[in-house]
Amino acid sequence: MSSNLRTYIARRLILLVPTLIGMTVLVFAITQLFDPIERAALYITEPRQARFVKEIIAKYGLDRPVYIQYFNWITQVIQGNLGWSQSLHMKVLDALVTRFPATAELAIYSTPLIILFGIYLGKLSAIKRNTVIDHASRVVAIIGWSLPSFWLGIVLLAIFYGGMGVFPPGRLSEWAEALVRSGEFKLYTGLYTIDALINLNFSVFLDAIYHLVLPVITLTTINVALIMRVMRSSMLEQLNKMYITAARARGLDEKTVIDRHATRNALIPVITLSGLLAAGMLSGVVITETVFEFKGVGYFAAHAATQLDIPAVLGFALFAGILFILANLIVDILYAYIDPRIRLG
Amino acid sequence: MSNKPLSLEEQLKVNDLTVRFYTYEGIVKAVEKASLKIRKGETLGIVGETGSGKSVTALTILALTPSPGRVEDGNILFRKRDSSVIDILRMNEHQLLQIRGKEISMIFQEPNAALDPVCKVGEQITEAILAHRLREMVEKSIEVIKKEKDNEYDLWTRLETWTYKEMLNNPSDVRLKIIQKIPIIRDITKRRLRQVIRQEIVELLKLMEIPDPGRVIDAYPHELSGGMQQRIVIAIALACSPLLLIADEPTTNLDVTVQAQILDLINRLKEKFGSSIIYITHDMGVVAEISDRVAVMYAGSVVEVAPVKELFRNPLHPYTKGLLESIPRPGSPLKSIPGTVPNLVDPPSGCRFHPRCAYMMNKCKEIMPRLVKVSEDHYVACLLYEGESDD
Amino acid sequence: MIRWIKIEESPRLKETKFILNRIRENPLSLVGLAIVISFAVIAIFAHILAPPPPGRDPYIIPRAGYFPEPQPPSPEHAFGTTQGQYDLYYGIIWGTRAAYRIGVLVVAMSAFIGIAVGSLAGYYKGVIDEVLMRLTDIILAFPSLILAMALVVAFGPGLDSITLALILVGWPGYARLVRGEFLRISAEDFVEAAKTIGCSNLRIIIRHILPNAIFPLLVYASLDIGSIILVAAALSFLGLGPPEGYADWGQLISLSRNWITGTAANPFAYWHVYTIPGVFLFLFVMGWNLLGDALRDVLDPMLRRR
Amino acid sequence: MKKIKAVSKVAAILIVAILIAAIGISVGVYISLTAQPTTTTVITTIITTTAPPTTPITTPVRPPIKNPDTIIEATIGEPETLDPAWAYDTASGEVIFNIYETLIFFNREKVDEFIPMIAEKVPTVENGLIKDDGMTIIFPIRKGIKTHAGGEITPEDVEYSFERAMVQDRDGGPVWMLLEPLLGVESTRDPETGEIIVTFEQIDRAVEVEGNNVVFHLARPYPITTFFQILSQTWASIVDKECAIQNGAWPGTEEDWQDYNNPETPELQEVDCGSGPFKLERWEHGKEVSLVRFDDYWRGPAKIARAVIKKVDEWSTRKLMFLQGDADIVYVPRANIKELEGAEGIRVIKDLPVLALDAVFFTLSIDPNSPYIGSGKLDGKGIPPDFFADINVRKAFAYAFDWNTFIEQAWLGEAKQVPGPIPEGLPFYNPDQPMYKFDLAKAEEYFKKAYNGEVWEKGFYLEILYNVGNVPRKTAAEILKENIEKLNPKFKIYIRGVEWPTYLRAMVRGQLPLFIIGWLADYPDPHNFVHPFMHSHGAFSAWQGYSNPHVDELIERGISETDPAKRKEIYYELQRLYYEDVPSFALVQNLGRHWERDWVQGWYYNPIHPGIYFYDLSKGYT
Repeated sequence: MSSNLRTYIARRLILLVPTLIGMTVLVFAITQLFDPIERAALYITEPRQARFVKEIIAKYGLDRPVYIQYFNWITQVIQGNLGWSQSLHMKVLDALVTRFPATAELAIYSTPLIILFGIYLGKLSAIKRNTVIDHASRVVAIIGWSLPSFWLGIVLLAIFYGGMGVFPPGRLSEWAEALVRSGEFKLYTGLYTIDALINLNFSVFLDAIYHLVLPVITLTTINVALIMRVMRSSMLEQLNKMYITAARARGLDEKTVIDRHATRNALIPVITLSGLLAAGMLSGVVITETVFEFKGVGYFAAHAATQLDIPAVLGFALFAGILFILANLIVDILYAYIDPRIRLG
Repeated sequence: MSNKPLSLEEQLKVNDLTVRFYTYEGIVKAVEKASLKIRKGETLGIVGETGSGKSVTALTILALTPSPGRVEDGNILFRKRDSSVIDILRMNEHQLLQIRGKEISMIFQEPNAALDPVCKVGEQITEAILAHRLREMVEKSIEVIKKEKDNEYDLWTRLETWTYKEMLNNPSDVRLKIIQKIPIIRDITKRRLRQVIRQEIVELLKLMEIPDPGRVIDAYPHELSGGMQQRIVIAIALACSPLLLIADEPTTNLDVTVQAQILDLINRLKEKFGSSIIYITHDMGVVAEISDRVAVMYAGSVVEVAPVKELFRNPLHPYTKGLLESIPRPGSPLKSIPGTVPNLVDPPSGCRFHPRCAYMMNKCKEIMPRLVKVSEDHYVACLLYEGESDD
Repeated sequence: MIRWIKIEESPRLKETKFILNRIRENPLSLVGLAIVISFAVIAIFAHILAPPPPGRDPYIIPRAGYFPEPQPPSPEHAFGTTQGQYDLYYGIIWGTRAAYRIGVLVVAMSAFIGIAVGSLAGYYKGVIDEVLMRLTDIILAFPSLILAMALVVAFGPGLDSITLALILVGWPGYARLVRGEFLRISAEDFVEAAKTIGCSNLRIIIRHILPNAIFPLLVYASLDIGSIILVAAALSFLGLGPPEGYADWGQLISLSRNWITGTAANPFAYWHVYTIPGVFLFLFVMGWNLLGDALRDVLDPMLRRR
Repeated sequence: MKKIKAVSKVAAILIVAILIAAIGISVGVYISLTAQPTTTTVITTIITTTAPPTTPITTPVRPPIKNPDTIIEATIGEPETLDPAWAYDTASGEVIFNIYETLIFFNREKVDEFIPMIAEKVPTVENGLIKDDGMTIIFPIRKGIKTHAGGEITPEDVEYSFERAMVQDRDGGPVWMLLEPLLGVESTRDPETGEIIVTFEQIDRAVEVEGNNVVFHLARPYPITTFFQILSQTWASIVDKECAIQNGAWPGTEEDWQDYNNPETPELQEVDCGSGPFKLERWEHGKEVSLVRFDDYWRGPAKIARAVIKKVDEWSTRKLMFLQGDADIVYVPRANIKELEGAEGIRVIKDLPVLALDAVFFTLSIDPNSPYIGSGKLDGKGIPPDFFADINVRKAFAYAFDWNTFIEQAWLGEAKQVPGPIPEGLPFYNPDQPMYKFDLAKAEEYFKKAYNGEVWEKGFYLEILYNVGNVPRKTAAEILKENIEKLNPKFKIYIRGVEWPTYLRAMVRGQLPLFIIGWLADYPDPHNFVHPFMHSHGAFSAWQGYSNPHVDELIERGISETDPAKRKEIYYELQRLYYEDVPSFALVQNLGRHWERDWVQGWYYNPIHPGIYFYDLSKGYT
């Protein structure tokens, strides 16, 4: 890597620290709005435990001033201990690590689809501007974008799983879960599809895909419009540029002009957006994970937020922050790679 | 609609070309019955204020009229290399591909905007060569392999020669298509072809007097200076030695010193390639220096055509007179043509110059003047003059 | 013969006429406009369409008994009833008004904060820009739905806390957009010119830069309304919405979630409970998105003159 | 740039291929589906080699059993921990009582009859194992019980299990039930200061090993059945000492035992040191707990190979899994019962008395700056903090509640009104104790008497809160509001739904004018209801600010009285006082339902079981 690229990356990573601190301060500020008893409610799941409220507050220091709580939390984090998630009854770090594969699997299969469909539809409707195809593809994309994700998910589930008994929720069917649990099936990445391929067990692989179909369809329909709109306007912009006329003047046929010149230039803004889309996937999957029983990081964070499981939400904030900065960094590097005019550093 | 045939020594003839733009504000009559003709090896200067339809005419010659423009009337006769005459406006897309870049090519006003920012300069020149001179290049590659006696039986070379033969004999062979799809193999089978083309480009860039062509080939457009970029654009245009070169104000954006070099370069290339040139500009000085004959355009139509000396010495059309007088001369007061360029949505009736014309007569408002021959090779479209209409 | 001299229209009037014409031209935007207007009419005449029972908060849906099982559409309940016998028709009509209230309120407030922050950052650049942008980065870095949930739980579930949460989560988007526009416009010459004449900074921002930044803001806002309503509905779905029986589409859908699978005999027995609010929510959001998309096409400087 | 193009092209082909394969498979499944009506595991039988043989279908057109060797329970709860001394929630209880075992256990459906487990015999006065009138209880330990960690259960393990529980005694944990009889205290720490107030000798002396027996020395007289009920539940599970110590639990020695008192997080959080019929296979947090059969269990291996408890919060997903046969036992919310009517292949067992009691509690001294009492004065726009101190107001509210509509609409007829505070099914329940009936005339009479007529004349405004998601409690509040507002237009009540954290804060701070909440039995003994409902330090009565010295004295006597006849007298008196004094009035004891696929055999109901006891279950058609 060229030297200025390395300095650029270093500078961006240093930027990570203030953002992360900022995010955790934000979360702690929110905790300030809660009464210690409300935070103790997290530890009391049944009314018969309710009478121990005072002792629990004292034990977990829920009523200590916020800056002391923040200081304790930071010292813990530096030693790599993200604290205990009471909503999941396990270490926050373990929770994030064990839950991330589910979200990753959803993201890995839906993001490329979203980008590919988005680019294809965007290019198509730009080339055939103001024709029936243009309007049709835009309408399809906008429909996808306006559908409430939870409603779409549940209806899909009702039709396919309820009506026809296909595409059940969850990540694997029972027999596959048993196989995975039984230990013969070695888990490398936690992503069932990839692990199945490594273990050369195709029935588990097909079963995992079988469970992924509906959630991926839900996620894709919702996000395609985003990419499509940007691709369409960027494509239109390029088609009106002088170098396209020059390319045609050189005797290149329409297809080459479109594919080799217009599309390459039009992809630049799309790359930036897809980077942000991948980072934004975290809050996007919460609903899909809830409806389809995909116990991923989004579901865990949403659950923790509603139960005021502060250490969990803080752990999640760090995770989301790092992901956001990395996504932006990758997008910038991709940007510089594609568009030679931009020099990093 | 006068479609007089093309005489032998004429390269291109534009007859009564009419182009309309259908925009929200109404129908813009950009080009109204414009007529031009260029002889072989001649440089025709087209002069006129901005908005007089110069660029639209130029682009229409390449059938690249920008949207939402549409050609309403007229035809463009062109004598191809095999001296057959065609009407460009009646060509279908496939036939046009054989002409653009090969028979007629174009240079643009902003060199920076005319080059794809994300493609290396070498790639953009290669495209032009591959589009038209593929056969020639493949044959050259085969020679190169023949010369390299020693690795006659190396597997890759045999594959490469096979590909070249296929390219020549039946390019639509299925196996060929598959090989081109596989990323790595596709490059290996064309190593020598790439070398040959690179060599060809280096020669071409040397012709354009570009120092250190090796570096320039692998550079990106934004890494070069304005003058250098324009030379690349010219190189692309002349890659397949076209019969007609259209230059749309190539030097306007360059500073004066570079402008002179480019003009000088274009002249020398004209001799070497023997192509005829249409040089569009609004700078009378440049026209005087480079063109053999000059056509003056105003508000979408050609108002006067004459050899350059004749035009400067004896301008007939009032607008041409105005133009020549408005060239600033040290010591004499500045003069300019009253009024502004007409709005082409509903242009003035009859002769479009009449609102600004000092010799305006009543009939100027009714009749649209046609080009008439006033003297040898001197035509003017003005009701002041009589003469039989040529073409 | 004197030709009619056309009155030279003021550029702004010409501009709006141009926009209206382009909207009329593009069929999609007409559909979007029609949907948005019809919903506005429903919202305004909610009192007439579904008269609320006297002396009660109109947003609480009247209910006919406590039976959990939803009843299909019947003469007295045009759209049928939900779980707990809330009248669906009444809920939908007043839900429109609730949707407009959230949508407009959140967009207006977040736009206001966004413009303030964005213009400061974009105009004064330097340290202010760096600090403000880091702040927006922090909020943008946090997945918006999770942050909104934490805020709603903090303020206690209900429409007002959802509105407040969405404003706090929404404004960074506007701030970043406005900052970008300000950087672009303040580089133009006419801003320099205004400075040389001695206009005060405030005047420059409000009279010169802001009007030029309005169009992209307008486009972003019209597209934002749709997603705000969706996030609000999602929050109700996750159980953080207004109390049961409140006239809000998200709440109605989350009420229907248990009945989507119908009875064993007929899987679509309770179709009305989730289809009707779902369709209304979808149409409302679609209307705004269509309008936004068309507006973007019309107002996008690159494409307008074609 | 070319690379980007190539990469995205290759990626596109790959993804599209996978997608087509998936759709192809699902289409294939769909076609094959039409051949066999319900099962979706067709895909599995085609491809997996390990497909278990489907049992021969004896009766006509019965759907083949899915996952025949696994019982899957889809429910909403999630265990908090698997550490027996820490777990107090029913979800953890369900897992623990399947993988750990206790000295003695309930005999099938009975709550007051016990069978010996790790102990060889159930001690009785007759067999000489209960000495000096109930203060010393001896348990002979059964030999040859193997543990999951590979060891064997010894008397030292039993002693260690109880001592470890008492040493740990975390805040909000269940160990107070062992401390009361064994050490005579409620907690090992002083509630105010938090210092430890017991000595190690006390803990050590309470449970002693003598040869092959383990002897319990009680610190105070304690009814023997109640003590046995406590010993039969998860907090009295027997832990394998070596396995526990190896996993970081208290080493069992005296020095620095205080360090192991009240730890932040459970020591045996995910460890299985039990000897029960099932071993812990895997606990995927927030998703499922899977247990696998323990083959050399001393009573013989269980009938099914694996039991999985899945957490499926979304009711419609849970229901679909149940109807498709992917779940064998499922938790069905009361409101959705009708949806399952007419579905084939499922079986429901109704009218299961739940040992829990919901009641409406009045806060006698409300926190003055509570936001839910309007103006805070008796001026028609609020209520004074001591509004409910006047017994007439409490009686008026009691008479204004319409039990029949509540049972009909909220519980669909499956609930019974009880006088309270002791639910039916517990010993010393007084079936003919008079109870309040819906009587608007009486309610009006008492309202007129309240604050000698001021309440009736000026009217009042108050807010009733309920925790969102609990539909029955919301309906109860609405019924109360409707009837009271019918009596006098000046009476205004507003109902507000809040999240559980807010509800808890308001209740603990005494800000709620009245709160509707339920108590689930720790152990099936009247003391476990009378204490929280009426005792001045009781769980709920403390927040109400209700204290009646006579009642406190009666409750103390009730628990230390060993003679059942005398206890009966005391508890009848307490139930009468509850009726007269109306600190709160009981709503209903609801009757639970159990839903299972019809191929599940061997289930029985015991009200005190925290969940499904998988050892007795099997799968197959009879």
